[in-house]
Amino acid sequence: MKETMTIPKDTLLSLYRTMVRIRRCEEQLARSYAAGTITGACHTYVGEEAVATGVCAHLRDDDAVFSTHRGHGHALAKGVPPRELVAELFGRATGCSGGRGGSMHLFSPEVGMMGTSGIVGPCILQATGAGYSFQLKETDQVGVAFFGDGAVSNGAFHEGLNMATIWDLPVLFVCENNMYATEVAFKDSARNTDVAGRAAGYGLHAEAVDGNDVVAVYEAASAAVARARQGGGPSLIECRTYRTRPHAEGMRDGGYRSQQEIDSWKARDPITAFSRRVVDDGAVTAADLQTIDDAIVAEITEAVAFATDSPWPDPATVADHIYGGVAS
Amino acid sequence: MKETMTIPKDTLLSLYRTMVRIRRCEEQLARSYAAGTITGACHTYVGEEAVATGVCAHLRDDDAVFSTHRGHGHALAKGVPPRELVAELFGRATGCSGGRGGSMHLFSPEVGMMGTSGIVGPCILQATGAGYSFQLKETDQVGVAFFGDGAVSNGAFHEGLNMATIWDLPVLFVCENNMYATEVAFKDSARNTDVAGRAAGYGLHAEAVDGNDVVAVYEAASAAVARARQGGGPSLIECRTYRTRPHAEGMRDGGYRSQQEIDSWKARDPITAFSRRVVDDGAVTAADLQTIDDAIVAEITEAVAFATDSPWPDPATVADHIYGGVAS
Amino acid sequence: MSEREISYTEAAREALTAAMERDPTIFVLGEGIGERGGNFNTTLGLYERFGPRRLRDTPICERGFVGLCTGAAMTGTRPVVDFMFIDFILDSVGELTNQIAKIQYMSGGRLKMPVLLRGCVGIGGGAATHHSGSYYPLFLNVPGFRVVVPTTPYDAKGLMSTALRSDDPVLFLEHKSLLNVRGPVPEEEYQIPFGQAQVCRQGTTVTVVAIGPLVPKSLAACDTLAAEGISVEVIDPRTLAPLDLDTILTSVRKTGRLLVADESFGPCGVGAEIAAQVMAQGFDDLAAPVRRLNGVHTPTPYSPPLEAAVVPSMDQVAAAVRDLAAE
Amino acid sequence: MSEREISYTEAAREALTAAMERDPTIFVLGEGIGERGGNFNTTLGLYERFGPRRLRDTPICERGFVGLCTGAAMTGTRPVVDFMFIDFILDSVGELTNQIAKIQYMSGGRLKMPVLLRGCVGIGGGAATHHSGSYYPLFLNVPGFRVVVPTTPYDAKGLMSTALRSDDPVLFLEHKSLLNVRGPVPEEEYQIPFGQAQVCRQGTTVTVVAIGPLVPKSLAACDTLAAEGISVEVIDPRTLAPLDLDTILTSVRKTGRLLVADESFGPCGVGAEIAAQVMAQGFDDLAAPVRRLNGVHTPTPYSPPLEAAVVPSMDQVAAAVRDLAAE
Ligand SMILES: Cc1ncc(C[n+]2csc(CCOP(=O)(O)OP(=O)(O)O)c2C)c(N)n1
Ligand SMILES: Cc1ncc(C[n+]2csc(CCOP(=O)(O)OP(=O)(O)O)c2C)c(N)n1
Ligand SMILES: [Mg+2]
Ligand SMILES: [Mg+2]
Repeated sequence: MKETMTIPKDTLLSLYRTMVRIRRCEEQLARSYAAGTITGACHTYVGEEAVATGVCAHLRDDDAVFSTHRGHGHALAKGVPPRELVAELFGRATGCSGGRGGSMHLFSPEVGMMGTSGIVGPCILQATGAGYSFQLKETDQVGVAFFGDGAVSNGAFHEGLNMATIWDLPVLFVCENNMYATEVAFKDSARNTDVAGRAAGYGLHAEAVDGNDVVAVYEAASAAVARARQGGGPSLIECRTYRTRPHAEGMRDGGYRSQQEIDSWKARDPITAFSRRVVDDGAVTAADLQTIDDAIVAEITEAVAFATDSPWPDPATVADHIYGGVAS
Repeated sequence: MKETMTIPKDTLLSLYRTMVRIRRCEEQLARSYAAGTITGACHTYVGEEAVATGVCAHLRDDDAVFSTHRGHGHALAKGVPPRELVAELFGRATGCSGGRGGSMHLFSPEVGMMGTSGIVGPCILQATGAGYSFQLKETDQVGVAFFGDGAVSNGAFHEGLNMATIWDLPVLFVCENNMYATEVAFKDSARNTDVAGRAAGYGLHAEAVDGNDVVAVYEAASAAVARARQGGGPSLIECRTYRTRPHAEGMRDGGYRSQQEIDSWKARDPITAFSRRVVDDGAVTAADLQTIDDAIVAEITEAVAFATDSPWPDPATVADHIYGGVAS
Repeated sequence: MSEREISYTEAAREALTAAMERDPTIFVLGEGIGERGGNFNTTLGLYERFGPRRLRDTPICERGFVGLCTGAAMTGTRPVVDFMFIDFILDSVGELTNQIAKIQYMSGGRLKMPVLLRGCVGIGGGAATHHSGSYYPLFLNVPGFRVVVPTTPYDAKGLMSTALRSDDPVLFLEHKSLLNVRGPVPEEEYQIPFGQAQVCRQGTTVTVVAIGPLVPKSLAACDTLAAEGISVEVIDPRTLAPLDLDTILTSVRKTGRLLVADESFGPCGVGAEIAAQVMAQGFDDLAAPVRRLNGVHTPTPYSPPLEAAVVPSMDQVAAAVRDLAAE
Repeated sequence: MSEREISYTEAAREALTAAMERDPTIFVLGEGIGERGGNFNTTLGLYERFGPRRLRDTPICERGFVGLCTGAAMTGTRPVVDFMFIDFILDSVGELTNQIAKIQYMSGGRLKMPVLLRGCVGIGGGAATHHSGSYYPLFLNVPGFRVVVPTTPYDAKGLMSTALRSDDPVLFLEHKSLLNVRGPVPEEEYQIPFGQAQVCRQGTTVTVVAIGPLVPKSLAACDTLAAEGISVEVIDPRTLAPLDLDTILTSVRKTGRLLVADESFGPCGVGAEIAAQVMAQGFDDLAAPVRRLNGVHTPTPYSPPLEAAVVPSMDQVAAAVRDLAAE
């Protein structure tokens, strides 16, 4: 676990808040799924919170994030309020996608959450495209793709990294290497599982970090985002992490992986490790963290109430917005 | 240029014969194109003859070759008679694809020429699939893909190499790096143009050779094919070479590349270099080569006559063979 | 027919198992189809029996492994791609359209293309827009494919068995809502030929050609309609390519009225094709225009009330039949 | 209208040039569309004017750059993909169907998707099976696309101009045989709205809805047919999505007979959809069934006599019209 003393207290607390927000929200969604309140798939981010948190801490609302089936954490870290996420999974009109999307289609362009995708791969290309826009428009915005180890063996990885590199686009590729794609182990999908090493082969900046160490992610992302903003081109950060719940709610957890492996990663929980560390370092107090914990509990409780009380979308609107029409 | 003395005289003559056959046949096709006898596209292999020749020298009829838009050389090296190639480009019923294919769709499964493709990429995957068949059936056959530098930035390269590697398939990937895809330079399509180096990143055997040196190609392919036959898994050979004619007949040659560059590669002509070398080495005599030259001239003359005299396909057959039906 | 009842998925799996026993060149590719036995249990228990080479878990590279199957089929094996959700097929449309569909033709029949492509289609359960597609019109438009849409366990087994003997590429499309439906299925192997529709119920007033889940919905509407004096003939084409037009025309000769009920999209869809063919060959038999009932032409929304609004219901079938009977 | 005559390709390029002058967020991606000016001269001279960022030569990764365009369109630029041959679009069907077509909808209209996808379609010149496709039925079946098939230089310019102002994804499909056709084109910018068919010739006996190159072929058949006493009305829909059904229905009300002539495949094709819609809305106007004339449902062969055998000819149009008039 990296040193925390160089990071301002506010930032440390903010990192903590985001991680706890994701965790509590995910736990709630898992309960709601079990209760039948969520009808579609629900892939939680539990265990991986440090990644989205460490990266999105450097992003502005006008930076564009593109994500995956496992996108709740990215959405929350990018600034989607929990109530809009919960309402979306509850299928309500107040959800961030108006109930049209559910877990795998989260859209909040207002805060730069440009969508999660139920198909593996496209987010890599779309972030590259956002980078293309930003370079063409000569802004200092950044496109960011989050994706799993499963996407590494997909053609989109190859084509996206290559285009971002040759055109020096302001893009950050964040690979969440949690060692499995559904129940298929990454080591069975690739002979060489060193994602950062392979990415470097394209000619971009690439490094691997401990994805359960929010400070490590934060620092790597800091450099990468700054480089992108300054015209220094794309980077890839491989975050080695683990999901401690099943691939999706309702699925089995073991079988393809040992209980021992799961337990060993639970022991490296990113939130526990970080809170122990910042308190030990004397950067913050246990009371500071407790205040946040309490606020988040209240926030999630409110989010569920909000979602529960929200109206269903009107079936009469079901075919709206397929087309945008001609621009003026 | 590599030593030739370790290679039997018969083999040297056979390598020479294949290269000259390709060259003379291509020159003929270029003339026929200019004369309007060939209606579709025609991408010649002039300058790259050493690659197909050196690789296919190790292949049996039951090894499976998959190729590209620039596939005449592969077809001839794999054993398609020139008359069937010429007839195909002339659109005749006697062509290797019955006139249905033309230059970019050459099928001769009888000699293991499993098709050329007008679409960049698929041959890589199909050769991998042939490897899958051969492994499953526990034969010692090999699947071979020829493809250009242009295919390296395509997702098929990434997905195909990866699958062949993780499953240890008997496949040989031959990248013909001629530095351009149409008029786009490889260095503008990839920051890292070291194809062999990048391939090694997948975990397979990979090496780069002088693609204008038939002996170098021959030796690299010898090891790779033997490895594949023995269950040692896939290999990639990057052959650095150059096409000395335009991308396709009828297109401009310069503009995107300098005359000086073209001339410098013409000076390294694979046939001239090889014939000088084998004679210098004392492995064969100039008269041996002349005998072959004469035979090839006769062969190509006969091929054109055959094609010219061949019947057109019957339009009544135009919709035959779309379906094969249910196997018994 | 045996009285034993098993599920649609079990029935298809029985056919696959028998074929794999018989033919060592059959292998299955997909994500989680090995030890895990498939997201929908399509290969449950087969890994233990046939091992990793014949039940091969893949990386997430749909284009890649469809391309691999192309080359495999050309060299004497019979690949089965288990896409899980058929939506994942879309990254491989280039391989399908330009390679798989064309190679028998381009090689003048010297190469065969026995590739079976299977996956779960359709809307339901909040699967949302990336896991709810059907796509069969594409595979009808492109020459070279066989397209199979079984609706009963009996048909799932018999058509799967035929598909696994076919030398042509076959799309085997299993609607979500049918996977767990149970019905009588013989234990032994049998084949149902492609291109033979099933008349599921005889009637005289209106013909309904129903696709996939619209078959049970249409059948469910029949009794009410019968009570109203509307006698419905329900036809399940079972395969869309080849299409058994004769059975449809014979029915229309009797009823003079045809509804094509299909969850998938209307424009350039199956209903359009059937309507055009029936008009072309049975114009004088038609007492009213051929009508189409389709899912709403929109991406599939997630929220339950929105999802319900895009799928044709039994009530909508009944209403469409009533309207047609009254025309 | 100006008397100046330019080619179809030049006309489309004029619209593109004017739009790029006006709107700095437009950029073009493709292989050889930079300095080279495009395989079909679609971007000739533009690189010198707008530079490499706006005329971007790509690696051969169609899926990748279509995905890139998706993200670009979502973030405020207007990508144009120049596929050269539209066949190369197929590797990107996943990005098109699941992303480009759906994002406006999924975002409830908060994101726009102004992506223009252009390329050369159709059969001719021995291009053979990987360079001869049309594919528009796919993009009609999937909700979310605009599909444009101009036939004249005038329309190519006006429709390209509209396409470059559209917030929706547009397929702009240019038939090989039309690229060098010349015709009168005004110098100034103008837009032709999507969804407005053109009645190219008025007639009273038979209506022919012709797509792309079938428009000139149908027009060429008219005089002979007129001499035989058959008065043909020829309609060019110009855009297939949206489709101007009203113009077609109005014509059928007059003629009672409709032929849809289209080089692309019949099954689940444009003709099927038009036939089904015309039957549904104009059944009583029809004196005979709607007929379809399509290219042969086969991969495209290379050899000249085979190629000629799969493409609908002027004579076949005339014959089909004659048969229809006699029904
Ligand atoms: C193209 C495609 N193929 C298959 C799937 C089914 N699928 C959903 S998630 C998943 C595994 C993804 O693994 P990874 O990318 O490592 O992400 P993780 O779930 O581990 O976060 C698969 C195969 C899909 N969504 N898209
Ligand atoms: C998927 C696809 N995109 C574009 C093309 C058009 N095209 C034909 S050949 C070619 C260049 C291929 O370059 P390379 O792979 O290096 O082979 P070379 O021609 O140099 O032998 C291109 C872009 C194509 N055939 N397929
Ligand atoms: Mg993973
Ligand atoms: Mg090249």
